[in-house]
Amino acid sequence: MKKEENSKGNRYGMVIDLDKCTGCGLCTVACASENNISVLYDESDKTRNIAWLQIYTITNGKDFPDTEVVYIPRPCMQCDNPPCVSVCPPTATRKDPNTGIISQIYSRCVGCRYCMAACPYHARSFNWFDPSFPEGMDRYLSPEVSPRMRGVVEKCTFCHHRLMRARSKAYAEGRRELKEDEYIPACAEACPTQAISFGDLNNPEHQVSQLIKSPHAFRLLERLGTEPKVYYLSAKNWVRRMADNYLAGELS
Amino acid sequence: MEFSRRNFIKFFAGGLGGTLLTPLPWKLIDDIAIWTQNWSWVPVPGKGKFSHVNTVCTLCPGACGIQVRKVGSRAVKIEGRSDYPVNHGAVCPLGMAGLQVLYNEGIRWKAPMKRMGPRGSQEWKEISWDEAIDTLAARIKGFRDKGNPEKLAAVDGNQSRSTMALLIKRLLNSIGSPNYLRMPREEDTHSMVNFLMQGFDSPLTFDLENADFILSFGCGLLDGWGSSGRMLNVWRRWATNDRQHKTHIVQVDPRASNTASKADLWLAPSPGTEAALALGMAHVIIKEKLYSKEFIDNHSFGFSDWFDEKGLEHKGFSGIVLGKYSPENVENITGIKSRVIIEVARKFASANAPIALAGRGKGTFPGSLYEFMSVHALNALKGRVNNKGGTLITDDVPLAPWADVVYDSVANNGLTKERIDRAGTLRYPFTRTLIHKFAEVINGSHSSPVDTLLLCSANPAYTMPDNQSFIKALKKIPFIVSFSPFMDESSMMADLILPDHSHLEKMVDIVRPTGIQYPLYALSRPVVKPLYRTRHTGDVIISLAKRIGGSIASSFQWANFEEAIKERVSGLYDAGENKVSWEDVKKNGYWYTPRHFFGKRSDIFKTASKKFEFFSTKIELAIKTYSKGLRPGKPSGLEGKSFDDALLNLGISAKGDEVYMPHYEEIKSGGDKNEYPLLLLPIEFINLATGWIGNPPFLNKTLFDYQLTKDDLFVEVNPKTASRYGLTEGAKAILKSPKGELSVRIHHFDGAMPDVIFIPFGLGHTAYDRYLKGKGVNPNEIIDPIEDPLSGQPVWWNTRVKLIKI
Amino acid sequence: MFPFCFEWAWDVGHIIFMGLLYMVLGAISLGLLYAFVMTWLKVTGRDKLFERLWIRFPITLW
Amino acid sequence: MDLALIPNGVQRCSLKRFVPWMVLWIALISWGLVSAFLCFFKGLNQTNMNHYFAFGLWIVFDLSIIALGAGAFFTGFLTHIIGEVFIYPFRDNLKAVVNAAVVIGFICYSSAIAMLGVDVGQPLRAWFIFWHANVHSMLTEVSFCITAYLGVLTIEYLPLVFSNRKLREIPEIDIFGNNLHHIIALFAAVGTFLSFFHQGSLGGMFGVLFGRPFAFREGFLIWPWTFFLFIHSSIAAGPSFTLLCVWIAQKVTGKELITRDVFNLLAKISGWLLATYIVLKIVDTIAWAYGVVPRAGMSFMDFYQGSYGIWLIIAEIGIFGIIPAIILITPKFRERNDLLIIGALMNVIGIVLDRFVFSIQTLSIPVMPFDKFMSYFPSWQEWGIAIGAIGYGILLFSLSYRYLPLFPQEAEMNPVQVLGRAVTDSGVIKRS
Repeated sequence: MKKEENSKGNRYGMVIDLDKCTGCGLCTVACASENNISVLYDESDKTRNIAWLQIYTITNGKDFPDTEVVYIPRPCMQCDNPPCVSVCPPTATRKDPNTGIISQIYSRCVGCRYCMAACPYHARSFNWFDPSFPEGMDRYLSPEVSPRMRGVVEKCTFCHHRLMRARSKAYAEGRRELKEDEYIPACAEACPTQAISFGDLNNPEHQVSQLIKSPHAFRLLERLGTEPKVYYLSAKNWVRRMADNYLAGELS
Repeated sequence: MEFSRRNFIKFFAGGLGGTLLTPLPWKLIDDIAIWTQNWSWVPVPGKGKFSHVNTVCTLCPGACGIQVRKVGSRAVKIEGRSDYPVNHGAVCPLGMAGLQVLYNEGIRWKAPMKRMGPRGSQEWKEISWDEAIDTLAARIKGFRDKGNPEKLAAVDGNQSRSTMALLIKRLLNSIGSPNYLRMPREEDTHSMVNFLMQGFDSPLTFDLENADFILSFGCGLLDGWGSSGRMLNVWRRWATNDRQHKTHIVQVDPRASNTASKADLWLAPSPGTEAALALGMAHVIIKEKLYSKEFIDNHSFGFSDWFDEKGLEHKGFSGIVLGKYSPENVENITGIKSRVIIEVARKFASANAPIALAGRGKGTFPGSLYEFMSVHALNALKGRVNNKGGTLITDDVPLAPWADVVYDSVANNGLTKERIDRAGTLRYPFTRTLIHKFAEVINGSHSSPVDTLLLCSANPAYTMPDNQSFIKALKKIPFIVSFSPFMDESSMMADLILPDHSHLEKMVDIVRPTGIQYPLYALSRPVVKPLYRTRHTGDVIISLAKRIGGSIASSFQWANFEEAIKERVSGLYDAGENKVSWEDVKKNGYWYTPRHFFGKRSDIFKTASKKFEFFSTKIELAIKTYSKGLRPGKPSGLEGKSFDDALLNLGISAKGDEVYMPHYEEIKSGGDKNEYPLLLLPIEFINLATGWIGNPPFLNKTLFDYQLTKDDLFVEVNPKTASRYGLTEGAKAILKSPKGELSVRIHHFDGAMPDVIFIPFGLGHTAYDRYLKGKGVNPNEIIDPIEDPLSGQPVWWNTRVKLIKI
Repeated sequence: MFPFCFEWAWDVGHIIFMGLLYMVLGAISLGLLYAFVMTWLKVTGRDKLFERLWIRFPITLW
Repeated sequence: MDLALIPNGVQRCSLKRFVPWMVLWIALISWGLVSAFLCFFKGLNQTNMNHYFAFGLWIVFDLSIIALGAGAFFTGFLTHIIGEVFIYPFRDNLKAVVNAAVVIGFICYSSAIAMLGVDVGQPLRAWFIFWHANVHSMLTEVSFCITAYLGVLTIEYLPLVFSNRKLREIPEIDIFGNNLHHIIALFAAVGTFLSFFHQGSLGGMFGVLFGRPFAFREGFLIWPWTFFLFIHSSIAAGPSFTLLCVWIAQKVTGKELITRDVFNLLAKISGWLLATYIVLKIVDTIAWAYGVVPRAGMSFMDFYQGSYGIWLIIAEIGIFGIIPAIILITPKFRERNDLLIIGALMNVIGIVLDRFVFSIQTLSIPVMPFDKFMSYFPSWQEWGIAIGAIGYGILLFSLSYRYLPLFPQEAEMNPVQVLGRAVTDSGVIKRS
């Protein structure tokens, strides 16, 4: 597997502090309303609904009253070595070499779902149904994000339209470089406890670059070599162990 | 040419080959592909100019500042407003999904409606606003002219201090009906504690931002308690403070809720024993002399034993606590190890700015009075009253009062009559409103004492504990008018619908949002033009008053609701340091003064003793008056005439002076312990709307599939308890209480207390659209509320149930 | 698929993959063309030319 | 009625018997068509597939029939290339089944492509796979190869169709058929090339999924080992499947269609390929269990949970791998009719299991430690498409058998008595 680290340009990444995450679900709601995500009558069907940012619950498995609950918000990991990109037959998903963001072209996707089979994070959702918005709710749709049609795969884009918005603003002001807080995805912006930080991992001055150096930083399924750009933080050892598979007796 | 088979084949092959050489098939294939990229049934968002509108979210009394992004005339996204003093950018999931409340055509009433078929048949006829208001005015005039203005009642869910609530109350007053009912909230209990111990008739507020030790007795700080946007923001501040100043959080909760999991320490006492736990900690603080001597000596009453004017000896709070609530005793009651009680009490006492908070879940429902008093006693012991990082007694917002109500003789006469729910009478001296009692009286009477019921911003047929008895009462009431913008359970039972605007279409205010510790006036403004033929309820009430005429019309002189608000706001100009105009308030969306403190401690308490009262003289007076009133020949069943009878009626099991002081009352519950061995404890989630607003679809997205699967609601059960009943993960079961039964699924949750069933509020709607209707079950249907001692409010968290495997 | 599609790149992957693909498609087309031409020769009675072009696979290939 | 269409020198059942037989299979096809219509019209929510099971019954079915259809290219390869050049007995013996193998191959590939057409979410722009081809994707390679190979199979099938008695009356068609048949070796060679690659790419499709440790394999250059194992297993199963089909045709028609030594030869080829495959497969499994698995932090048993237990690997390699290999390579066993058929059948089942494991079990195993195990059962619409494909296969094979000279040996082995005289003019395959 060849590694495609983009050393030059930007490498946008996210750090989610699980010790701060309260599982309130605001990131999911912010994401859904920012990105025109459709809703099913039965949203309890997590295997069929559209969720760019899904929250998982983990517990330490201890009996009452020593139980601890931790929430893991899971956007697209925007892997540096994405398992999904090389498998896509019609080149509908690509990694932007200048930002590291994995894009998805809905109008080109043929719906073969091979990328979903490739992604171990379940970060991709397939439109099993025609996009549905309850009656009258198409009135809140944002023109910045095109609604998806039935039969295509969609996923978190790190709110790519916000990058576009920030860039055009910067260009209009004659700047080439974006400031750290100019481009933030909706989830990071909405997080009320500021558990989600976002920035350029290639820029040592950005907060995310410093946060990932923490001994508490980890990524999901690091062993598979997907090189996610979404990092997590937790001071709890059991949480860090829960992020990847370990053989019995193996120390984390 | 001869038409032979050979020629036919030639023709066919040639035709095929020829067509393939033309661009036609290729163009067609391409066009079809382009068609799949532009299906007409996939909505295309309209374009337009981007703009932002700052306003206040009024979906709950929390009043978070929000910024609405607009494209053209459409609102497309709600975000938190970072320059707003309440929430500093944080909002709750419901607030952020507010556009789904606004734009959901399936849940909104679009015009005034008149019921056509029998009740519940949902046959409606659209009528004009004039006809609607005339109908209501004529109805009210009808019974009012006969001298029975009290036949009008209103159930109001607007924040109690808001202009809307004032206006509705004013309408009832001017007509002459005492029957203004409010949906009960936890704030009511906090108000009572403030009134009984400190002499103030407003909710306790907490300076959480500056506290460094939070001892929360069940408040779902992260589960939507108080103003949830503010709480999330405060939590961030607590968590990001550096190590030394990090706020320590102890959560008392029978379940590993979000708050409990994130807290530094989680204590899980048996449900309903929180008061004992608080008093156990008080025991440690008193015994080890960790309390604030300055406060106790100078500003408190009833701490030590004392003699009254008659020379009778009274036992003080300290004596009772030291006698009855040793950590060992409390361990027996609560199940919390005495070692832990001592440790937490010491930590609480040694913190710089500790606060003890009483509450339950989101605070949507009232709590137990003595329990809240016991918890507040901890604050008093540490002198955490009216100081930075403590509980605060705050100024009122200096709004200008309206001109006095004009009463005619009918109104004067009507207002002397007793309230239907008996709130504020000798039996319920401190309670403002008792909506469950209201239902009880109607259900128990021959014909309904109420002729016309107004429902404003409330959905009691769904949200009330034991909602079935309220529905029964609704069925008995001859005429129901709903002002709800939504097709909720209650308005489905109405006879006349006068739909209000949705929250982003109208101007309303919230005065001192829930839990905010400084005087803040929040004013929302319309973000979009009203989508349908709805009308602001404030305007409707003013028109209605004018239509009824007479003295009532003279009490409502404003042209519209905005003028009514404006008149109140004019008071802000002269007050405080920041003088503001109406336009300023409208533009900012708020007015506030960051002044926190009401005054010097020596003269703030408005109790009889002018001190903080561990021994509440108000309770003493009330109970004594009540017991004197229990004379023979009075209502049957109250024969016995002694003080003990009074206590029995009030549901108080304590004896002697303890009755007037914070103490632990074992909460009784309906249902036999042997038949119903388990306890039902309803829970609330921040991402599941539990109030009168239905849960929007985006929030359904955030529910886990172990909370709701298809239409089945899961109850959380400790795996050990579940396996005792042979119930595996996901198994279906019947949850039965003396009131009824619900069909649920079982979720094994290690963090759930054994022998307690945790069931979420917020689902099981029988109205709204199909994104909500029929999903899950409503715990209110099987809650068997008993009355809280003294306050008489329904205890909704102590129903006995059993699980039946199916 | 074609160099004018914008995801096309002149890299090893494209050259090998597309090269093999076009070779295969070419072989199939040539085969079909041969069959068509021979049929046409025979049907139109150009038997002489037909005999001369008559080849036998795969012996002639080796 | 249709006597004019039936090949010379062979006996076919009456139309009265043939029509009900057809109706049965048309009914199955109709079920498939209704399902396909629903899937096109309402979308793939008609299936029970979901985000976890992005691939379902159809992909298992596709992989299986493509593997089993390998009999076509491999028989063609052995007959027309190896047989012509190296091992002449192959040519002489396998000619008896090469037609049938081509028809079976055509059926398998055409139904596979039709099913894929339903399986993709946007069939109307499925051609984007070709137009915007991503050359790094194994699925692109598969798409190109199976489409091109279906073309080749059509070309190989055409001479047979043109051998129909009625069609041969048209000289152009007869000549064209002859000409195509003359260069059949070219197409056999191209088909072999295409087949090798796409059988391999189907394996590669799963072997490259480094996010899915169950399927991931290290490899040789860009090809993971599953690439080669899939080729190997498909050519091991193909001849067995051809053998089975012919045997079933014999049972249904009640006639001997090919000689016993052809069966023997197919079984022998299949057996030896299976035996070598199983050895490699065991080596591969061990290498995976000690290489990929621990590196992913998982243990062997993590991959065998829920309904997809350890029995699967025992069944796949042990019961339906080693046992048929032994049966088919042992002359004593394969000479017995019952064992021959059992061996071939078990071989086929083993390969189907392998394809099932790679497509479904791969997806069912949660990779994130906090994810949960899911299982999947297809909806009636999914079954409809799959069963409709079976119906289509049987129907097309029946029609080919009835109206085309499918088995060159049939006329010889089953002389037709007309007015007491044996018709020996076979006229079956004049093209040689």
